[in-house]
Amino acid sequence: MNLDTWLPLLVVASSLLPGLIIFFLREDSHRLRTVLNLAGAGLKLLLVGIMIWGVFHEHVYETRWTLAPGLDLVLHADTLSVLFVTLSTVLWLVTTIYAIGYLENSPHRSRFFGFFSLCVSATVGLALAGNMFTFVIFYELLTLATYPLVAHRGTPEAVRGARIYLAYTLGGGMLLLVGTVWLHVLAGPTAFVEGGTLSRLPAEYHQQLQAIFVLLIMGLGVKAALVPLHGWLPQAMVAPAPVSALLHAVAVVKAGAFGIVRVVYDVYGVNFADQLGLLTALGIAAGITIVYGSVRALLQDNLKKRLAWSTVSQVSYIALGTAILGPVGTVGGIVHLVHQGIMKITLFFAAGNYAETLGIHSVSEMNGVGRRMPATTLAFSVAALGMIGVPPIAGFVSKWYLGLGALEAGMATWVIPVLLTSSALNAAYFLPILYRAWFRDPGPAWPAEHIPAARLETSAALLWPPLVTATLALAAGLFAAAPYSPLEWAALIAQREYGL
Amino acid sequence: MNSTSLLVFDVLLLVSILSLAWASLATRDARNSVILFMAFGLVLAVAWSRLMAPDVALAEAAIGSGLSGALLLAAVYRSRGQQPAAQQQSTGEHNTSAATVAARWAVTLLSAAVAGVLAWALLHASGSAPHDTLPLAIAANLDASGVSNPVTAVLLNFRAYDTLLELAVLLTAVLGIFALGPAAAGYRPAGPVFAGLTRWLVPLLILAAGYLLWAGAHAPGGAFQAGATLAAAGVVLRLAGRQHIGLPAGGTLRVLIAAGAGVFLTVGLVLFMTGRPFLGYPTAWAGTLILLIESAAMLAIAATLVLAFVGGRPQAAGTPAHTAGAKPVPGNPGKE
Amino acid sequence: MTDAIIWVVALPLAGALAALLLPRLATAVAVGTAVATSVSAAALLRGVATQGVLHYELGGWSAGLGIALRADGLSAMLLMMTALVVLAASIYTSAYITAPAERARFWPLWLLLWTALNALLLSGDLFNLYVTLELLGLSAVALAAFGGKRAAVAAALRYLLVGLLGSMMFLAGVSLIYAGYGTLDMAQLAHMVTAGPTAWTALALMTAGLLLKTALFPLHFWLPPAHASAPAPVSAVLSALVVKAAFYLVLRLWLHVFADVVTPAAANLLGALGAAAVLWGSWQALQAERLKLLAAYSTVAQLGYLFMFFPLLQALPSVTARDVAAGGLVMLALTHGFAKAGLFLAIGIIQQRSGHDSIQQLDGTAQRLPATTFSIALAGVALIGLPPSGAFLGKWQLLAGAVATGQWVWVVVTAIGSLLAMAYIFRVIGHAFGHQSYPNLPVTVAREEWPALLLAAVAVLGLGLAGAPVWQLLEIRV
Amino acid sequence: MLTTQLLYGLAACFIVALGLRTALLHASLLHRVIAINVMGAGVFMLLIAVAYRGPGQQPDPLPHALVLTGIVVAVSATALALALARRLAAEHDDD
Repeated sequence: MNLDTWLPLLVVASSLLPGLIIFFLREDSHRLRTVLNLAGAGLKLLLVGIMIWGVFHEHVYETRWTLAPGLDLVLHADTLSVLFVTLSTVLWLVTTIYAIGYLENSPHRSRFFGFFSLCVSATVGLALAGNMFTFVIFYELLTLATYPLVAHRGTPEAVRGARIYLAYTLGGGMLLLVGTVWLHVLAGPTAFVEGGTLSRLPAEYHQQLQAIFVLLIMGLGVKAALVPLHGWLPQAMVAPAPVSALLHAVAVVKAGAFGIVRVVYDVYGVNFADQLGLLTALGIAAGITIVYGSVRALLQDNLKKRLAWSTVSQVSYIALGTAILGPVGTVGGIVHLVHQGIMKITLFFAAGNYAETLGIHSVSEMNGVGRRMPATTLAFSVAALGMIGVPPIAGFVSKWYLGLGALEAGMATWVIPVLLTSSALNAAYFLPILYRAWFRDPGPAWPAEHIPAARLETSAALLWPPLVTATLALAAGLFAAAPYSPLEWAALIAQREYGL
Repeated sequence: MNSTSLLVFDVLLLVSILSLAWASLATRDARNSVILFMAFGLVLAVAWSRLMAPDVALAEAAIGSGLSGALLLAAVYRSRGQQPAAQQQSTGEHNTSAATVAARWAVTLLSAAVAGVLAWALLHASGSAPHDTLPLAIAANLDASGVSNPVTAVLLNFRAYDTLLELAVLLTAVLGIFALGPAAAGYRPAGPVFAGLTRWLVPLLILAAGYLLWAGAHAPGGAFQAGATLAAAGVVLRLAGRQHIGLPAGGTLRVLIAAGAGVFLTVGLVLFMTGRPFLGYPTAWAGTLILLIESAAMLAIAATLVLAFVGGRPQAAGTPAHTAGAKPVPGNPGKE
Repeated sequence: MTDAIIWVVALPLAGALAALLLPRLATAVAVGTAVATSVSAAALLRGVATQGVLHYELGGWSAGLGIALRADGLSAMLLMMTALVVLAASIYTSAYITAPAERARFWPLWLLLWTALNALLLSGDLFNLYVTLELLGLSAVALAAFGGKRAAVAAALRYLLVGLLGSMMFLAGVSLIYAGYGTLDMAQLAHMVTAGPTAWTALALMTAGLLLKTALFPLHFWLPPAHASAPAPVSAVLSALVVKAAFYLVLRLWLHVFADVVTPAAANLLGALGAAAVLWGSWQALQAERLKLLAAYSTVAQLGYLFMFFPLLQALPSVTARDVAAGGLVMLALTHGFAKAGLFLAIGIIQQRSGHDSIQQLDGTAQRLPATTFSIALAGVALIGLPPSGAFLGKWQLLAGAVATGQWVWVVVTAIGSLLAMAYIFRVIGHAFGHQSYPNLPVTVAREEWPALLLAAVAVLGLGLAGAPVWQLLEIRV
Repeated sequence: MLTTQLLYGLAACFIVALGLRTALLHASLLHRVIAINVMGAGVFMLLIAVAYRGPGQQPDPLPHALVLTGIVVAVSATALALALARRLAAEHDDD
């Protein structure tokens, strides 16, 4: 049983199998379900550890399975995929613990955790995809796995939000499919190769390649919430907190951004893409989204909606990073993929805690929450400051590299202003929350205090996850230069992409 | 009969066939339409014998016009009993709104086009010399087929599989009719003249069926024609007021209607399991096997066609059939 | 292995007769026959895979004189699909129809339908195809009218008349072929047929007859009422198999027998009708009030996709490209067979539990039957053509073929069709999320829910992930 | 001889067209069933005409067998159609 061919499959299966078993579990077998979940998460973490070590030492892991002539399902572990797999695995473990706490006595839990595991398997599969065909398969699977999670609560708004989410993502999926088929007809099965493969095609195809690029980016842009295609994201806020955390920090949104990174670097090749003038177009779209998202976030009173709009803008940093030609810009974009994930999940955990413990849903109700729930609010503050770009938290590192990259690539004239305005806007919609939470006196009573203030401010399973991810965000910033840190790994990716 | 007088005969025959067909389809009254259709069938039988196809002529007369006509007439009388005659006449021919006129023209043009294309292809197809590969092959293998009548040889030996499936079609039809509901009510007992006629006619039909079955091996005839004749006897009995036409009830009836396909399949499988090709009779036994299959098929076909005329699951003997529209039958338990 | 070619037809016929003669044991006989026939179908598939095309001359007479049965890759795969679908539906029916009198009347017709399907898929003789088409039509009508509800009988009657008209036109075509070429065996015809008035007219007539039976748009009006009012297992078999058998004949005639007679214009016409069927069927499915009508219109649409392959197969330059596209076509047909059968069986469970199948009032029942709703969702995924279903591979080849031959209209139609399919499938699944009480165990009615779930699972996971052999099997041709 | 085969062939085409026209057009079920039977008769005439080899000669027996099978299939289909119609009419009265 040589590990090289089976490891990627095992990584995907380690969450798929528990998920399928959980589906058929009896509703009241809580202990077995928790054991299965945590065992799956733990096993996946172990396997990913082995994979990180292997890929670092130029070891090739690949599972190949022919579905049809010319169409192979390929799971291939390279530097970029390992980064995203690690992010998903760590955050899935944390979110599972959080979800177990969050859904303490609510119905349909077998169904929830079943689809929850399917969703992570799809994300990990998408990360490990070795060619565009496999990527499209897992991209659509992700949509199917997340739809029931968004509609989990069953309220009319939940079903409506889920339907909008579905319309956007399946429509995007169709565009991506047509683009991929067209690419497949032109250039044969397009595997992800560092440095891209399409530059070898003859010149008369360039026009078609541009059209294909537009199709692919629109298909991926739906999930990466680029401006015209972002409508579903605020609507999907009706989902329970762990789902919004998982969707917005790890699974769906990142899948889109990751797809854009793959298409630009490993399909077209960044130089060929620039030669076709695609990068500037992408950069403009990202820039608009960054500013527009931040502006809309300002106007939202509902906490989760504000965080959702903040995600719309933050994810486009990654697209911006890919649009900046040059290794430093790439490092900035890719490392933000991890940093944004860690910070945003902390914010959503905190928002979930506020809602679950004190029934707080909007910013105006957050006066003096810091005194009642100091730990959660501390985590919230660390993440919020990180999002603004305050050193030494992770957000600062990625924004720094993005700025540096823009300077180096001579695109500073418009990238730096975008970064600055967006940081200012971030501050504009995060700092008032912090001020309100720490320096305002709390109102007479909390809207709906479900969990009384005992030794811990809220149940353990709800409290620890945000604290863990907050320390991760801090560590990613402080120990950015340490080996195996997200920054070092992003540098390794950039180094291999540019063939330095 | 030199060729010109033959031609005149053909033209007359075809003109009468076409006019009968046209009349049958054009009349508004259902009863006339059925009667004209039966006449069309009979004249058609004359045409088949003119074209040297006696087997088909027999079948056309017995099944094509005889039994189909009986089924159609029974349907007409049954539905006439329920709906007033006027409503029964509202056929598409008569409301002259623009849409139906246009539709009628479109359909006429479409049918004319189909006829034209068919004729054009036929002209082209019969242009070359007629292809005789198959007739010669049949003639060559005739003596190995166990019968001397080539049509029966093709039906029961060379293309036996077709006939097996065709018996399955008959079985499906009768099972479908059974699944739809109980049988329709019977008819009033026959008056003296009709009763006298049946006393003569039924034994004659049974005798003729037996002869046709036997003759099928070497002359026009065979299981289908014999079965149809036997069915005609059954229909006459049914019309004479006998409720259950001597048909067994329950289990034995099931055996009877399954006999045709059953015997055929068993013979085929037995041969298949003893190493011969499926439905490949050994030449020595071919004649007897074909006769065995044909007699079972005759019984099944007769039972099926009569049950189709009865129109539903036969009631257990003795219980009066509940009236479904037709005139009620004074409960006379079948005397036969 | 070649014996299997006879058992596959003889067993269901023998089973039908046995079920007729032993009414009380009908269910046991039927399920037993179903298992036995499935085993022989599997043996046939393995035989074809190992020894290539299986050829059997019935009665020992040579193909021209007698009738030849032929099993190549395409027919063996469809036979296997038919066997699995009918086996699952038979197990389902053993719990769905419980009254002994009804059972005794149901099973013989059911097995006769199966005999017709298997005989049609194996027959190599044109007139024999006419007889199998009639047997198929009559048994399908008898089953569609089973239960005798007014709507079912009226729809079955129209289905019968349309079927008869179709068969008559098919027979006219067969007569022309015999007049022109003197033989009825398809293999011989394939070598003799040359482009000319006889061949064109015969093909046109036969195709017109078969299009009536496949219910391709504008000739589809009879299908929705017939499939929607029939009992659940019957509509499953009607939609998944009966309509597809007639399509198989069109495929056999156009690709193998009349290959060089077919003109691009004719293929494009079929493709255009297919495209219209996709759009019309999907749109009607979206408007459907009842689940069964939705499923029936979805059949009309899915058959449209299959017909859209014809212009591609005509225009694709290289043989390999054509084989890959033909593989996509077969994959789409197989997946639709399994998925649609699973969908109809699941709808049958809902209809039995709640007494109606209207989509608006679906909330309560959908949540109390989680396994059934999951089967509908899985079948829906396969009908839309989302990964990991076999239909995804099929649609991929359809799109690839269209792009390669520059016929962009099929790409646009497929995209719109898929989006409409997403709309009408997820309109139904949306009802599965609510606050109704949730049973402890997902599977409530085992003998009915497992067949539906397994059929849908085969369509999604089975054909989706293990679909590669379809292409290898398709290489084995007459 | 050729003229007879052709004569009957063309007559057959006309009968098929006649049957098709009425089958597509008529509202009453009975007329449509008769029309389909007439159309069938037309196709059978086509087959028998093809089989004809002259006034005295032995004709080709194969089409005769096919027509025989066709006639039996047609009558079983007619029987089922009329039974369905009867059940429909009966259903109509009960409800």
